[in-house]
Amino acid sequence: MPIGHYLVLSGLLFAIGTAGVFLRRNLITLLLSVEIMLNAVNLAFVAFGRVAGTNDGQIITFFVMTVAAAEAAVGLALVIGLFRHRESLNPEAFTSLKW
Amino acid sequence: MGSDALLFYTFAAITVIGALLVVIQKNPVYSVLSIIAAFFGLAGLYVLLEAPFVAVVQIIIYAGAIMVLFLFVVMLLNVPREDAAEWDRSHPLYRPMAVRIGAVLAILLALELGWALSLTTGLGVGVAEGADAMSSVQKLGEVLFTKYMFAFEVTSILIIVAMVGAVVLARKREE
Amino acid sequence: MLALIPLLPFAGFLVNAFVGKRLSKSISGGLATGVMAISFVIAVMQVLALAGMPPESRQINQTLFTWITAGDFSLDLALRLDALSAVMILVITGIGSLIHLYSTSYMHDETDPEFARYFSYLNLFCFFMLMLVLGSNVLVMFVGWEGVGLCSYLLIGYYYEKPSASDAAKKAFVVNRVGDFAFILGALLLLVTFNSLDFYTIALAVKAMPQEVTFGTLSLITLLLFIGATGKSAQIPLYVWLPDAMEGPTPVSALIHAATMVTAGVYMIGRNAMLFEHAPITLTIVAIIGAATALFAGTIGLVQNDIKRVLAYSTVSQLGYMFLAMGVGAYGAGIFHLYTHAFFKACLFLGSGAVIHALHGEQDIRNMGGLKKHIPITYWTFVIASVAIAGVPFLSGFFSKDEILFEAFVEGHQLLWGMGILTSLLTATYMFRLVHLTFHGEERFHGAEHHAPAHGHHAPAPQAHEAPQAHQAPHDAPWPMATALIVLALGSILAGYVGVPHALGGHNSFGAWLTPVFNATNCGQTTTTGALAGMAIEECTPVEERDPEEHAGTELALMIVSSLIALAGIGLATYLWLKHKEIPARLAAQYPGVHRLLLNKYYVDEVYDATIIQPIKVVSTEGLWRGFDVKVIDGAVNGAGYLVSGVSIVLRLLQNGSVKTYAASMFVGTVAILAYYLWR
Amino acid sequence: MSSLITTLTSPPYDGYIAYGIIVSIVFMGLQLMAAVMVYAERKVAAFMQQRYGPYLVGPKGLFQPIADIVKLFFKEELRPKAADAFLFSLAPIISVAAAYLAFAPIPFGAPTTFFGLLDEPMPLQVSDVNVAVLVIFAVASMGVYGIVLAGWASNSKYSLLGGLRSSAQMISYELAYGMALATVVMYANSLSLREIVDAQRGYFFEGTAFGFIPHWYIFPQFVGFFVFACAGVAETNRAPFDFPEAEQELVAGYHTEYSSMRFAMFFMAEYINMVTVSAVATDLYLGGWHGPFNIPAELGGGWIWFVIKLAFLLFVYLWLRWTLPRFRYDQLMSFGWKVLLPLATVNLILTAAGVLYFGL
Repeated sequence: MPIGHYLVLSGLLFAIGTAGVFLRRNLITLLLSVEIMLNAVNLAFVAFGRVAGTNDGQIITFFVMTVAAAEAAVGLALVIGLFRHRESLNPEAFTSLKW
Repeated sequence: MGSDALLFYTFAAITVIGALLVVIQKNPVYSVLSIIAAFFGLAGLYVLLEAPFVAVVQIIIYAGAIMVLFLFVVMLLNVPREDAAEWDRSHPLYRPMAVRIGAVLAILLALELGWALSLTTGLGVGVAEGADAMSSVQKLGEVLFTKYMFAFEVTSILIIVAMVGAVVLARKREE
Repeated sequence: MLALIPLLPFAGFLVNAFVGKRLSKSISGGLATGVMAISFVIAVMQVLALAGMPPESRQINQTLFTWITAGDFSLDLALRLDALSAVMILVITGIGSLIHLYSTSYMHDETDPEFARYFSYLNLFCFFMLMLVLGSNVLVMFVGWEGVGLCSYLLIGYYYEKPSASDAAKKAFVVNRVGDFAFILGALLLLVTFNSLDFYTIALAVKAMPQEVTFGTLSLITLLLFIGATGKSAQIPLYVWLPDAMEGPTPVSALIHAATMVTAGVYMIGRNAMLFEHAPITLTIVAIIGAATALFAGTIGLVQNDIKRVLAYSTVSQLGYMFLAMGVGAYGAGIFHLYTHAFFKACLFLGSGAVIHALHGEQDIRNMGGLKKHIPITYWTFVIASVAIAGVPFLSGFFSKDEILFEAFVEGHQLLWGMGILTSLLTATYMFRLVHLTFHGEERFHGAEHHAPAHGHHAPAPQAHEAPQAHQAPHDAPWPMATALIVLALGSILAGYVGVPHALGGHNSFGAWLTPVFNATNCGQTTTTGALAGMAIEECTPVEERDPEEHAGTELALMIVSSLIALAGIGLATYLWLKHKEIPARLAAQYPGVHRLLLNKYYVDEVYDATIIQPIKVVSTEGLWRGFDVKVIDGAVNGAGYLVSGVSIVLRLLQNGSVKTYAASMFVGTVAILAYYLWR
Repeated sequence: MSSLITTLTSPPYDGYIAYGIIVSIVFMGLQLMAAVMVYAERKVAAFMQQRYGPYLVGPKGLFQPIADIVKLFFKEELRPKAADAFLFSLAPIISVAAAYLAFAPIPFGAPTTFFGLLDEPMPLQVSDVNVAVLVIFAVASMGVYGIVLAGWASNSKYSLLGGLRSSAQMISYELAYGMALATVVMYANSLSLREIVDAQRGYFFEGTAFGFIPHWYIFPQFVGFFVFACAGVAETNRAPFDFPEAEQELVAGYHTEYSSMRFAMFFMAEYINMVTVSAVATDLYLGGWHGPFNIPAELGGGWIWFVIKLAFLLFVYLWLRWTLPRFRYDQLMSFGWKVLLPLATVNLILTAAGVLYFGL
């Protein structure tokens, strides 16, 4: 399988994630889109690693996953906190810079 | 085309469709499910890339833990389907504009990526060619605990911080 | 060990400054005095150790830590004890502890916090003074130099709720600032010239140079340093602060403005003797300024009526003496006089303090007299000190003064010698005028308390126990003051015998002790290291002394002359102010102009005010403040403010709190960067 | 072609028939197991409560399960109006699929020739994955989605609460579960269940007086076994951790709204999960098909040992259920986070140290 395919796929996923960040108005979906972007990057890493014949790509993937886990935990906690304040998950509802 | 290519396209299709559904779905629960599907696709791709460990970990961590957390939150808040936009028109950068900008940028990015790929050489190199895969769990472990020791430890600190932060943030303020 | 000497007083300062409020008087005072006494003991031990060494290498060095490291230049915070600083630390710690002791009873009517504050200042002063004399390079000395200035400011303004005191403090500070500015310029010039600030390194470097006949770098450096000295040591033109400094408590005047701080300038010149030696022009200036100051201050002292001011002017004039000595290259003699002067002048001040104490704050000698039988101890010590300062033979003042005069004469400055003689006449006269008006004649001090409020704060007595003691006879000094007085009196008798001149069969051991320092022939460890090591070795040969016997005859003759002059002065004083008191008044009436001129100290303050202060005021008010400050600086500041707020009106739109907008901007950046790498 | 693919698609031996046989054995076996467990559970419960239990249908009510299945078949499919149709029907499928899938990499017997039917012995295992332990773990973690989605999709507060509880509970106990697995993996220095089992052949203290003690990991790893057991029970939502379906509190928890076959699926899933966990425990700690003495191939071979141990563990399951009361929810959480997890971690560290420094 040529690596180009994997790269294109990865770019595609990344674009989809970005689009999600811009188009969706739901904090949780935003977070999901971010996860998609992360995974796109992971795919690229692993593919490159495979081509290079090293396993650094996979290692980096683990780190990305860890970060993703931390990000999800904190992000969701934030979402819960925000939801308590305004009964909404629309990011536009949280434009006030202080309350 | 070989079964390998077949598998690749199958998994790629699953992944892409899943990702698209995530963005398209209005209902967060469905979004979560679709992203899980996408992750399974990715896991398949990792297997194709001879990274079975990554594949399984992808399932365990992403699909098994992180997404359960998402689902949990979705249910806890019982988020409704995305409500129609109430746009803040008082602001010059109000959302439709933002969306347009975003769309334009997305297109730009896509073009640039395409261009970059077109410039790149050696895209035809098969992933399986060249060196054989270094993906035995033992090797991964060795590298992880020798070469990437520091990063690994830092990661653990990061996790701790994240846990504490999550607990603090989600705690009910008693006022 | 060496470091302990300054650090002990510092410790005392810390304690008194921070927990002093809660300490009782006996504790805080005892502590302050105790640390001084201990550091005196240590100092003695160190000096003995020093004396044990061979004269060529009499040095004790201690590097505390590396202070500055900039490029290849590095500066240690190092202490060095050598013959010269040995004399100084003995004077400072010894007389310092005596004065601490004296203060414990003199300041006893202060409230506890004030008392602690006083002693913390005093200790801090001692610390800085010791740093000044022990510092092995110019910068450490400068630290001490500034520190003592600060302490003197604090102590002059000790009775800060009194306007005159705080004004005097400010005056002292500002005037000193002028001198210090020159001093630091000189220090920097030293640095750029010799790329070092260590005294010995500089001295040896200079020694290798030829003498500077025309006005060159060395002359400039020395001149700047000397200006600094005039500020610190109250020489023309910067002497004006010292008389006003008498607003401070009397022990302070004794310690700072007589014994130690004001002699810093003299010490500094002695420390850089080699430097000045190679700048004859500056030396001449120093000599002339010194002589002029001596004479000038003496004449003023003749007519002053405030007991402390008389002493202050006498101090100025004695300092003039020392500078004269330095100027004619008789460094040993200068330091010798510094050393003896410390004793008798401190004794005089403390005596005056005792008098003021006895009279519950009276300072005007016109309201004194006849105190002899009331306060015998004070009287006798005071007289001894006066005799000593007058230069009557075989007291300390005699030896040092005569050495100076002799040196001046032998070095060929007959004119300066004449001025010196005249000054010593004046000295004898005004000192005994003081003695007579204060202690002899009829008692004019009844109802002293009516005058008390005018000087209410000089001594705490009036507020404290005026009512009970209003009309009872003045009481003599309590034991701590008495002790200090007696010790100092003995000192002013005996201190001179360490330097008995050859003419009197002695062999000026004091001078011998100091000469190696001034010739920089003693090469301590510091000089044997570094770039100058080689030079150090070949410089280590002692230079030949002037044959002591050569001028013995001249010296003897001069001695007789000056002794006669001194006695004449005393006689004159006795004649004028004890026998025929109407004569001075008649004289004053006869030459009212002269009298007023003297009484108003030659209107120097007024002249300065008119020529310097007012112009500066005008310039700074109109030009700098209304002009530059308001328009340019404030304008710039406000302009910046306006600019920022203006810009942020636009930028605010970007920070709209909408996460997506931020994401969009981030995304723009990504696209831009990618595009750049593609188009590149 | 990559290694895992080979193991998953083309069997490690020739003869697809045999492979099919194995797969069907496992599939049918699991279903049978479920049925048997239903019966057994009732009987055990009755026994413990001094009752008869089912005794009408067939001898000693042996056919009771069949009756149940028939009943479930012919019941009406109910679905709440407000329920989310798609997910409502998807949830049980996920559950049961995960349950079946989890058994795939589990070996349950030494390679056998089926009494000489095959010319070469074939392993009693659907697929020998070299990261089997992780696969099981992953699939097990998938099982939760069935429950959670069922709870959410049926749009009823009881179901939702059940779903939430199960998701929280599973996340909490997966950690301890994984830790216990990791410990054994470290101990056996392999991720393949088959290798782990083979590592448990033989005896401790060979040739000494204690030579009879079989080389099972439960002996050095009893702490790990305890943790694994607790976590396993919690993962399968069995008493005393049966919160998702706490009758007294939530009617029937996540499957309150389910009926007929969909309910049957959940039911089956639950029992199959029990079987799976027990099988894994057997392989990891009880030496799989290695017993105190060897059973000759003529009598069927080692898998009999396996079945015996499995049966014992399943009995323990029932025993627990009918003996212990249910925890309180906060007790559940604090037990999981404050007891099991630290215990598992310490055990892991100690074992690591032992393996590293004493070469256990």
